[in-house]
Amino acid sequence: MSDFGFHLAFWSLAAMTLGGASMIMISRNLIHAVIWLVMSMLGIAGLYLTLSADFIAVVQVLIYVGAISVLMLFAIMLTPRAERDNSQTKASAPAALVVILVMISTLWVAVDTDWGAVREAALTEQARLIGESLIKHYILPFEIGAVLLTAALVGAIALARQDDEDAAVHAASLQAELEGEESIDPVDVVDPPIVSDTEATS
Amino acid sequence: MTTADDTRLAMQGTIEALTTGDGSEPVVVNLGPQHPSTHGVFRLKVTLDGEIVRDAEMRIGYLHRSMEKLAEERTYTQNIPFTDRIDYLAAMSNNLAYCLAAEELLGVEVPPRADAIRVMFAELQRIASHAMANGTFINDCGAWHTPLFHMFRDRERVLDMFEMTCGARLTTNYMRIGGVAFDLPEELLPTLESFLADMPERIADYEALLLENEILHARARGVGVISLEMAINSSLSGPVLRATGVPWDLRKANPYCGYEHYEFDVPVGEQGDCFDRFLVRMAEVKQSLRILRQVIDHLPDGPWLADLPLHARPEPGEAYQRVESPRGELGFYLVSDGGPAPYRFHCRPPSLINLSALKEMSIGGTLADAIVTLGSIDIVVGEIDR
Amino acid sequence: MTTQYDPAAAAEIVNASAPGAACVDGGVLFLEPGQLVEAIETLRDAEQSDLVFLCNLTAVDQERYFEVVYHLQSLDLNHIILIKARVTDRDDPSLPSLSGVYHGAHLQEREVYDLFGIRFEGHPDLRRMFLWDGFPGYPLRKDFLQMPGQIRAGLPGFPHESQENAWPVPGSVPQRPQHPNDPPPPSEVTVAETDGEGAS
Amino acid sequence: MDNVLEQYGHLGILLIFAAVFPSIPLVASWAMFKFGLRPKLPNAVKSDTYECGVETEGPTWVQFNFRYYLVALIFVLFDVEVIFLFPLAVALDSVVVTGLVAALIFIAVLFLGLVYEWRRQALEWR
Amino acid sequence: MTDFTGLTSVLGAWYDFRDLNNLQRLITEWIADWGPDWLASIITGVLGALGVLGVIGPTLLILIWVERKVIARFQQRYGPNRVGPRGLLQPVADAVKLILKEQLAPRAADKLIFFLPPVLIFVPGILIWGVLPFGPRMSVADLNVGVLFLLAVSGTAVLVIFMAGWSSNNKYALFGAMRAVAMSISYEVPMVLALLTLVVFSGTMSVNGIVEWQQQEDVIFILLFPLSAIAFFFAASAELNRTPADISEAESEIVAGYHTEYSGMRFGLFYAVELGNTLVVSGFIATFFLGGWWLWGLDQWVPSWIILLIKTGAVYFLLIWTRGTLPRLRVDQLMGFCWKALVPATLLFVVVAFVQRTLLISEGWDTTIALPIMAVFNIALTLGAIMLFARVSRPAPLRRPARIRMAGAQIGGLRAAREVASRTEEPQFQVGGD
Amino acid sequence: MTIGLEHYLALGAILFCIGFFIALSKKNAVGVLIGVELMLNAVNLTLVAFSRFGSAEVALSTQVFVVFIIAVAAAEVAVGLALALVVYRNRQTISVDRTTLLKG
Repeated sequence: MSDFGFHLAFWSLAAMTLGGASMIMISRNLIHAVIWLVMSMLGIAGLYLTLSADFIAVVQVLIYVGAISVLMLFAIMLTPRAERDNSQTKASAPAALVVILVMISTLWVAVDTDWGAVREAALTEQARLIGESLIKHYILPFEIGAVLLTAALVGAIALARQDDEDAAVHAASLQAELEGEESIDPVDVVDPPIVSDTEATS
Repeated sequence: MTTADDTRLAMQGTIEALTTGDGSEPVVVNLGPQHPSTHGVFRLKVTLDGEIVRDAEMRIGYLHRSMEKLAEERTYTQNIPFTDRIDYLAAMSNNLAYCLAAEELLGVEVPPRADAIRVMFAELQRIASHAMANGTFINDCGAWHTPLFHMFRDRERVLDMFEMTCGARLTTNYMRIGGVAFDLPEELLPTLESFLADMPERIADYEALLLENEILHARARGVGVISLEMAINSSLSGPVLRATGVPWDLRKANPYCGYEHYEFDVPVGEQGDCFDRFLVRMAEVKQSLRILRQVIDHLPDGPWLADLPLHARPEPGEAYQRVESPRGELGFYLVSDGGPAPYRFHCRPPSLINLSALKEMSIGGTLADAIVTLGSIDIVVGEIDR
Repeated sequence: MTTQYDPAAAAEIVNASAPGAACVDGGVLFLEPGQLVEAIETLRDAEQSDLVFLCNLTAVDQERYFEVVYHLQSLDLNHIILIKARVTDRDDPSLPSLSGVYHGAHLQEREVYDLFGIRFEGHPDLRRMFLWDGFPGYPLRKDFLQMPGQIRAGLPGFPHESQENAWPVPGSVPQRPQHPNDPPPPSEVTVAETDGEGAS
Repeated sequence: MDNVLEQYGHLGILLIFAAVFPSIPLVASWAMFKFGLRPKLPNAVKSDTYECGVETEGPTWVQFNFRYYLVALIFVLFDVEVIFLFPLAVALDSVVVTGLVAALIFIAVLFLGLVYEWRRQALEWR
Repeated sequence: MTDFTGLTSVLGAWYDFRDLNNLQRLITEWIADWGPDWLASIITGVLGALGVLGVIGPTLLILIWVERKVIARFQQRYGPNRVGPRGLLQPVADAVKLILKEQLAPRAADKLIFFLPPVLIFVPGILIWGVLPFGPRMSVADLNVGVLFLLAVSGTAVLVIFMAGWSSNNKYALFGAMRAVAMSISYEVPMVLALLTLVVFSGTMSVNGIVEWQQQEDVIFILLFPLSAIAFFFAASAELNRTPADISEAESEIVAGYHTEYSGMRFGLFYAVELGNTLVVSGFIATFFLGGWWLWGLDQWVPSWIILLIKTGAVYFLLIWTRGTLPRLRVDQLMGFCWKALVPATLLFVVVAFVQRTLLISEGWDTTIALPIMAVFNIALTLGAIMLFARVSRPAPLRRPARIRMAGAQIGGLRAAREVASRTEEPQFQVGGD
Repeated sequence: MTIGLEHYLALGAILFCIGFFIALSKKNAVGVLIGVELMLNAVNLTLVAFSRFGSAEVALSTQVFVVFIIAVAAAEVAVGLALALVVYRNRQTISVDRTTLLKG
């Protein structure tokens, strides 16, 4: 590929990535935010390609665009409507300050440091090399990865899937809390400040 | 809004979410009036929790034409075309039921040939109607119209015979008080013969295509179940009632038009689910063919219409006559005050009353199950609304 | 062949449990509206009547009163009986609902309410069925054209032809001009709110 | 000249064509509108949300059922585990028996997760 | 794209239509003589893209006709026969009609997202054509990671469907989108696993490499891994939203699913992309499991792309056939079938593939003997798995047979029903059950 | 000018900072997770850049590392979203500034 094509690809992909990321900052709607995230991820996948890392690029699309974004969308669809805005907290101004400081310092490091030799040839057959490497050098992390993922799955399901009895007990306690303000069992009270608010106004 | 109100509302929301199960908000979805699976302008309003139906409510009246009121202004004979339009998929049965009621009021004796012709057309109508019902039922299960079109072939042949006889295919207006309007045309009997000869093969085709179809089993077995007691209590009738195992068929229980002379069986199901309703209809088509064969073999000669003045005035009184229409017990309740028009004209619509248990059948199933259940009841909106 | 169940025998069964609830007049069993539900429940559960199947439920406007007509059927014994109940109050007709006895009465009673305006007390969901909420009057009554909806016989005019004879549309009923000589509309009409979803 | 990059460059060109191709009929449709051949007469009823001919009841973007999320959850983790297996499968020639054992252990762990979900009824839709 | 050593019988002349690469090479060489090399590369890419679109465009139009005609034949009617000879111009007429139709956008829609999906949905559909080999080295891009690329790109379509359904702000559309997404992601797992067996066995992720492996070993993968083929076929038809798995646009339940609110040409694009995806998936099934452009040496004489198209057509016909015959499954049944039947079964076959491949490598068996044995073993295993599934996973209502009895002379209600039920006569119908 | 390592590193740095800002400033837990994902991707991008331009020894191990990061990120999202859902269920909000689970 010529330099021209490479430049075109790099700058347009960089614009896509950063544009998507910045739109996440501004968009108020969480679903829009996820879609911008997808755009950003696609840009990053393209950047991986310009770095000749085709296996990573394809995995990026497969995992982030095909799976994680869907998971996020479903999680959003699962929350009630009121919770779907993507507004910012009051702490955004100081956060911005911190972030700008971090950005300046990292950019300075990135640009100013001499990173040493620049290789001309990229790896070929990366998938095969990664596979070999996984078995020859990283076999323990490889198996631990499987265990980690299964553990994450088990944990996530256990967390997300409340048992029906739990739900019933919880609902009953909340009902009691809502109806009989006098007879609140302190054990059931999850958050004392809010309940005292309720009492104060009722 | 204060934080406290906020919290209170939030807590209310949590309680609802926790008690409804998985914490999803119920969605109200309208199926109909303009919907591919409601067979007309019928509206089913379902409340869904995910895919599960939590509540189902039907809204009808989009096709209400106030026939019962209109009929009070027309003479007994003029009312026959109305009955075509009540259940436009079983016009013959409706004609028949109305004429039977009017004949009871007027005390008319129907000639035997007319009785045989009436039985013939009522059974042909049953075949046509069941073909339509089963075809659309499979469509509701999600088939891409193929069984429907195949069954339409048979319905088409029946309608051709109607056209041959009375000039109309759908709204036949063929029965008269005291008999039928015309005698059978010459070409009808050969056509009917060839129809009877072809049908067993066709039915074997359908059975091969549908009866052992795993997907159809998975979709219709154990779906829309109604118990025997509930079915009787809900006044269900026709194949919907018989699918629960109740051997109740008015052709046997209260024979009219000489049904007692014909040999046939009443198929009954076991489990009262959608698949049993489908099977009962399939079996009934076979029995109808049996009856038709006997009708042709013993077709009496003679007049086909009793001698009756056109504007007959019955004595004051009332009559309730019912027939086993393809959809169930179709009754006509006529009250006369001695005038030329009925004082009160009421139709007992099997489609409407079979819907009594729709809510019970569909709650707890999925949205797709509700559609299949509705399809298995075999409604005709013209009859529901009248 | 379905036989007619002897009304006298039915009256006997009913009167045994609820004295005075039933009488036979001209070969028809009449039931006292006040004890209708108990009487029919008795007939349903009694061994010799076994009227488990409600064939038909409708009403007839007999000018001076309404007659609600029940056709009850026994499936096992294969007999049918005609039962009537009279509602004399034309302004606010009401009758106990059978929906607790027969689930199948549910829709038929709604239909009668819709077209005759007979209220069935105890019906869980008594709303209009074919006509929309707020429809003026009850069409199957004989005096429907004299009812306050000002609906006239004959075909309606098209909207651009004449406003005189147009059909009432949902939501428009309270705003319709009232003739000074007309009686005030019945309470259902004025109170009922249209649900804004067309005919339902 | 990098062969991999050239291949993806071709795909990039195809991507551009893929975006242009469906736009052609849309542009044609727009042109038809400009020439006055295609109607565009929106009114309140037409631009209503379709709900079988009646007005919609209640909001659409409601809180959804939980099942969908569980399915996505299981899918994500399966998908991720599979990306480990693909390179391994390609490299099986050079890491023969060790690779086989590693893969079997990996699949066994994966299968255990599936069994757990099965037992927890996470695979039931109802 | 300059390596031609894989070709066994190259005439090398541009008129050798068995390999259209010759033509393209001629052009690029000619350009390389005078122009910069990036121009040649771009021209190659453009030619490839035009080639793919040249296949897709007309084929889509013909396919609409074919599908309608074939379905019509299943249903014993004529199908389109008015416009043009034998109705062949019907799709064109449809397209013209759709272009001239008013395009409505619901007021309540999320406008930003609503207008994108009809165009975006095409992108993955066309992009995966890029890795489909029409002949040896005859694809737009022969990627090392072709199989993963296919999975990744087709996975993105899910997102577009979600965008379409969500932005419509319509209940049917949202239901359709949620169903479509849930189903696609579920069926992606058996799809990935089915392809993993092939990758394990052939040792390459390149799509062309898989075909070449089949050519080299003289075997097609449907014989070696029949269950993977079945799983892939079913998963593909689920991802394509075709009956028996078209729950996301089940017209009897949720009207038209996620594209309920799209009208005019926007709807037309959804419709077209569905057909296009069906075609490309048929192509991939033919490539992965039926040997692609290779047919026991016939590809030496017949242009390889014609062989591929014929195989694709056969698979496509199979897809139309299932669509025309079968009713639709329910959401929970489809999901259950995926996770409880297809995923464990394909996982089992991944293990089998790993073991057999390792045996082949480490023991150095002669493949001409070992492969048939393995094929027989795998076919037996597949049949066993299917029978086990049929026996074990039947839901409770299906275990009892559905019986229709004849009441005979019996009439009545409860009592009569019990008498009929207690009779032991032969029922009229008895279907299903164990 | 050729595009080299610095370009990618700068891009990664900017992306990381945007992600960082989103993670710090968003109210919604899902929004925060999006920010975290962006940060992880920025790191991945940097690693892949090093793999392309760095010495041959690190080239492969960085890519393996990226694969592991993607896997762990997926696990993180799964568990994180599940946590957010549980918090929502129990607290009726997933806005991070109103969720004070650990407070008294």
